[in-house]
Amino acid sequence: MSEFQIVIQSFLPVYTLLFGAVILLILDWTIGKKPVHKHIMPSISIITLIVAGYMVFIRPKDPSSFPGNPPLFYFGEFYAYFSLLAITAAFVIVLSAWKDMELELSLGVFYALLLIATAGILIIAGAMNFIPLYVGFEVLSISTYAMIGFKKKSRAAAEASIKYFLLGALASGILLFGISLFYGATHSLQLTSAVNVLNVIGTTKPNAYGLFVMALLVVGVGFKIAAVPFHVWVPDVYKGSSLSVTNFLAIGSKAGGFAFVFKIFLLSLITIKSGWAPVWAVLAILTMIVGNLAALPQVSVTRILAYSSIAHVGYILIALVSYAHGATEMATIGALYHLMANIFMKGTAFTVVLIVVYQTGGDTLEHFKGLSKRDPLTTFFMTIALLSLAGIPPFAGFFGKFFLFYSAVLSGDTYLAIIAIMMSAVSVFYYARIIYVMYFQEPSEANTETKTYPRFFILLFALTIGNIALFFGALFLTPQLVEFGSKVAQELAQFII
Amino acid sequence: MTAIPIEYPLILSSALFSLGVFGVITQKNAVRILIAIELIINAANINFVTFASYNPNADISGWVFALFIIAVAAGEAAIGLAIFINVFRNFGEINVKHLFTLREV
Amino acid sequence: MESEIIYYALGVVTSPFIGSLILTIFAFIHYAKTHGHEETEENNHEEHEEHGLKYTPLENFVSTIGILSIFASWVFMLLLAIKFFTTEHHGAFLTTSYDFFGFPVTQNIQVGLLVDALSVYMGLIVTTLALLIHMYAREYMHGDKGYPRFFATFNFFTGIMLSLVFSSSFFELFIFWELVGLSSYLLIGFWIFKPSAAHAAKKAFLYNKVGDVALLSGFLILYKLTGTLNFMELPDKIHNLTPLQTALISVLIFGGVIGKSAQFPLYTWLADAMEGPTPVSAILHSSTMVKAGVYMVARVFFLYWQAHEGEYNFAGDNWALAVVAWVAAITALLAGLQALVENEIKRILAYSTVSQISYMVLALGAGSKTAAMYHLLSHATFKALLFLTAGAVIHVVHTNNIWEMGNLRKKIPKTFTAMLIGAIGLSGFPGISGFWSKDAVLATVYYSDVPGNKILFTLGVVTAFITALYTTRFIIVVFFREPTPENIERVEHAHDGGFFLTIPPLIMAALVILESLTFIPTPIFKFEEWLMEWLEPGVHAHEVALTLPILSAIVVLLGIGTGIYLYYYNYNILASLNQNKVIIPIREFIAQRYYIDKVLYWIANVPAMIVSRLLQDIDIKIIDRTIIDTWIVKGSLGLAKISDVFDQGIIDGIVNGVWMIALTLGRAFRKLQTGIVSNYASIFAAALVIFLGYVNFLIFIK
Amino acid sequence: MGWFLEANFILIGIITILMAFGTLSTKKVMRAAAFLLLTLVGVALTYLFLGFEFLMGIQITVYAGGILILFLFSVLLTGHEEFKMDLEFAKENIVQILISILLFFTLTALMLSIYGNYQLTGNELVLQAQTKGLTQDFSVALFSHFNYVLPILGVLLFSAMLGSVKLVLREEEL
Repeated sequence: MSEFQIVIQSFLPVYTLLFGAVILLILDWTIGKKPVHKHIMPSISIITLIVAGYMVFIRPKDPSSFPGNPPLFYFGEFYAYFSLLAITAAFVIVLSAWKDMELELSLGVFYALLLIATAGILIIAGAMNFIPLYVGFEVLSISTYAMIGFKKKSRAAAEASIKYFLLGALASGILLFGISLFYGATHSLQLTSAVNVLNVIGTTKPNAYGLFVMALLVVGVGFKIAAVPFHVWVPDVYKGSSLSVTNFLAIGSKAGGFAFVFKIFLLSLITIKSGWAPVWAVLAILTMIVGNLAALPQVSVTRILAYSSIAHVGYILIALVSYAHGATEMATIGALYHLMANIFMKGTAFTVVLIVVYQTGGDTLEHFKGLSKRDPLTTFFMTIALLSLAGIPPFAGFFGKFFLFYSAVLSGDTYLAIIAIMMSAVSVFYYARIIYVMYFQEPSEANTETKTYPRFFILLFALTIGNIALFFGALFLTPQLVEFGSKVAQELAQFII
Repeated sequence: MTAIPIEYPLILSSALFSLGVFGVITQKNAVRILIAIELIINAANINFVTFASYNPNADISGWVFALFIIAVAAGEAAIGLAIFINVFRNFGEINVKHLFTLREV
Repeated sequence: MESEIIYYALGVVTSPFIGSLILTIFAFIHYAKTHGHEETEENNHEEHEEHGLKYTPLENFVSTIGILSIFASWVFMLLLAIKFFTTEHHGAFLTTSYDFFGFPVTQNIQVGLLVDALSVYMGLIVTTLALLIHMYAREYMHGDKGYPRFFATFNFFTGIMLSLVFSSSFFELFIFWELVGLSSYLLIGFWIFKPSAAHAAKKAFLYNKVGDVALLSGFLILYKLTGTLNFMELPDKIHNLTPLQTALISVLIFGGVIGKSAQFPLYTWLADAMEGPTPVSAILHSSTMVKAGVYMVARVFFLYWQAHEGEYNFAGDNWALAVVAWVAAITALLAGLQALVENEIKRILAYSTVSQISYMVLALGAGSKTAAMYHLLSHATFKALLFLTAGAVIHVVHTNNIWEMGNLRKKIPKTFTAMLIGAIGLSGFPGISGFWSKDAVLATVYYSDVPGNKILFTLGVVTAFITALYTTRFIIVVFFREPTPENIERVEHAHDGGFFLTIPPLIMAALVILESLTFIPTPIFKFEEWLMEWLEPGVHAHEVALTLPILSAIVVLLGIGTGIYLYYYNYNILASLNQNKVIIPIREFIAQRYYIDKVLYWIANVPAMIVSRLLQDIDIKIIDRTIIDTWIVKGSLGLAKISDVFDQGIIDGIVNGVWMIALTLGRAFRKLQTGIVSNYASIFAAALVIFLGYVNFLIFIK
Repeated sequence: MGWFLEANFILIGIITILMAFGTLSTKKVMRAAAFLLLTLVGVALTYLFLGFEFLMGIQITVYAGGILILFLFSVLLTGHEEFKMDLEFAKENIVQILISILLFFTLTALMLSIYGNYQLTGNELVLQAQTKGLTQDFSVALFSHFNYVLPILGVLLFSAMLGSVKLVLREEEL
């Protein structure tokens, strides 16, 4: 294969997504005003996503064959996994936006933005140099800014978009400053260059470079993944943006953010892990505690889920710490698995909130009262999602937490596992509260709407099946999972010299 | 040809960065906040150019990145200003200290 | 071959769970449909025969699923048993076990199925009885609003018990052991609207927990010392332990048995557990929960045997088995006496269960697994039968008190026949199943080298006499004695229940007879020897002198005769005995359960009392006189009261306090959410400054 | 010669910082944009001093010429707000001011201590290379090694365009 062919083949998923976006735009200009467009646009997005997913599988076999010295991209297992995560997440968003965005004009633009954002995650997952990494990160961010503000008539969405934009731009600026310091320390923007330069043991300066870089990068990425104390935007933005976009923030954008975090911390700054591990440990503890405790007094289910999503970030951050302390395989498995489980759990939960908002016009616990009587199936799916979020078997959330906590135990950070377990116990309170309200309370007079939405049903069904299948997958295919985890871990570790 | 000591551009970038952060956290008008963010980005850019110029490895990817950053900043400014206009249409102002309808009660 | 056995075992274990899963989902939907008000006092189940026996479609569906899943399990069990016993696997362990989630660190904790003679034997008993009791419950629970919930829990319970039986490691066994406790809690407290039921469930749970603490510490020490919990590996590993360690572990594990299998002094919960529905009592007492303790000791019998090696010496270390045997013998006697003075039919049976389980534990203490499992089989069958028939009796006469019944043999002939057969079995009537197994136990004790084996034997014989006496007592009072005038009407309307209320007991009665026939030792086939060959290969039974069975038979007949004489022919003697000044306090002492509950409460509450006293002392200096007075008044109201105060004031206080702290913190975190971007950005900047400070600290100061 | 360059750099630096402060403290947003223009030009001149004149051109054309127009338009479209950096402001934002000052000092201290006195020989090396056609090297790198990143930048600008067009256009105009 020629160099050009390899490049084309490697970029095929990204090209597919962009091609889909362009098609959507052309359609938007031509048939954008006809009522049928609200079905055509999501359908095309779905086809594009499926093709892109297929393209991920047929990428070149040898990931190191990408041209350039050193290559700017590396399309290995890590890339493949996060691409599939992003595509699955986008898939969920398309299906939930199908109804949510129905009444908007120029829908093609929305789906195009979604596809471009997905492409951004793919670029992050594949990049081995700070330039494409940062540009991919900005592709994701800019598309997300536009998506949040997409419902122009909605004041809440406008406010959410300006908040997310201003904080995002600030975080991005700080991140950029951090990258510039990285460049100053290593004289190169290649991610792996730090591994060599900062690997000088016994001299304080390389470590000092790394620590300084770390301080700025933590702030930059902390915003994207919503780690405490950079989580403050989460409740407002999740509440303000329309729920399908919220869903994207919770599952898609988060996967991209974590790909970014892993790229930087597990690949690039791994040699100064003794510097950043305590920082992430503190942030993980704070994130778990604040996320879970702040969710307790909430009445809006969206906000409860927003805080729960913060808490789950805390659980995943455990993986960073335990990776640094030696439990590389288990931490990798835990993080990757939990991100996938997150898609199924959060995807279901936010979709159900969307349905309830459509049925009753609100998302507080009041509106969830007696949901089981109005819409038993939806309630059932929501219950499974919540149980899964709480980490109760036989749902994927159990193994997500199990692997993460177990990795903490393996690496000797038992205190993290203990705090995490305690906080998980706290989390059961607010999940159980929703379940209780749905099953055991009478619906209020006003909320008697029983309309159901078949499209959502298919989505919820698929997500729930995925959730349970993921659990049993972990149960029965543990050796394969371990194998995959060690493969990814090795892929990350192969650059350390 | 003697050159400028590296400390000078570094102090400049540090000052611009701090001023930018100061602007972001004190200003009320969203446009001014965006301007402050531009200051931060410029600070980073100065760093890149400085480190590229004082580079023993003759690596010029810092310059390339500086160019990319200008383009990214343009994109960010464009989307940001569009968002401001959208907010202005909805709220009649872009004073961020007045935009707290999403606050929890 | 082996894989076949494992698949059968998997089928046995999973079928009830599958049924339970379906039923749980169904129960949830049903629960939601009935608007969450599942049941109230008015909807009690006992009103149903007025409407005749019309099952609602819901009940049909639920009970069919429930029974079918157990039936599937039973069929698998039969196949497994046939396969196992027809192939020569003397003492061989067939297991499948895989590493715990595949991670190497915990490789010694395994999850798997252990199929050996013991588990197959026990599984056969459990599935057979569970199947019959499920069928019985189909009719018994008819009309109850919690029908789906009942079957879901019941199936779950059966599945848990089967999983316990097939556990391959101590770790797994402990998990299911705890789950048995949990699901029994759900079953005993099934009628949650009854405070007594809720209390009984709580009591059962707590008493079990006390034992479980001992069990947990026991097997953790075992794990620490041997590094494995796998039943297959343990027998080889324990040789490295010192006798003292083995004895300590054995006794701690026996602590768990004391809780679960209702041994002295933690046996009183079992009688209170009668608040659950009758099928629950039947399954708890016949083959599952309370037998789990016996089963566990049999499972880790090598441990006790290890402790038993060598001479008995109370000053030394080898006293584990002696503790077991003595506790058992005392329990047998105490519970037997208790059964003699009880008036409620189910409680009589409950104490009788305690007494009979003690026989099994006694056999274990005397060093024979075979005798214990032998008695377990015969007892399981007739006790299930007795409970089912007792349930039917209660069902038709609407009372629990035997003195409010009478002369029922003509009204409910089928039930009577079945119950009589069960009672004969229980009493140990010569030639019937209970006789042979009890005889095996007594012989074991007689020939064992446990310290004081002759005294133990005497206690066993006395208990046999008492058993015969109280069995005769309740049979005569319920079925033969003329009812008192005020109860005549109640008895008049009694009639046999429907198909499912009568057939399962009759099948069980047939099983009792079948067992009796099997147990008769003939030169060709001796059941005990056959069982011993499977369970304890290489061990040989003592030659039992003929005097022992004859003595036993005489004692039993004497007991029955005394019973008939006292309660049927010459009731006056009993009446005058009851008036006797000496008898009354004894009777009262027994009826008050030897004040065990009171003592236990007292023991549990002494620390609480001390703490509350301390708090009181502190209060005196701070709070004014009136409050102190109330405290003292409260204190003088009794220890239980103080414990209540302690419970509510301190425990609830701590719980509420933690909750309040969490909530307050949550609210405080919410305060961060000002909604203003600048403030959020300030938080970012502050965090950045802190990080930079941290880096400064690391670089310049450290 | 050296001291002259240094003095010039210091002067331009100080002016740039003052202009940057001006963007934040001036009364009207429009003036803030004008100050930003001056700041950007100052930064561009810094690039010249650092030996990268090509980026100076880019900075002035794209940033000062392009992005600034965006700012001016948005200021015109979103109305004006009076702003005063007075005692009242200081009182309200005391914590923020403290944070910023702390940030400046910690950051500068770290930057100078870690990156200061930086490989002076290397410095000489590169600044001499610049005289041999830096812009040429730069473009070669851009179009050989980094040519796969350029399309991604295109994607970024494309999505920014899409988003801003959607957000700014009035729907009735479609």
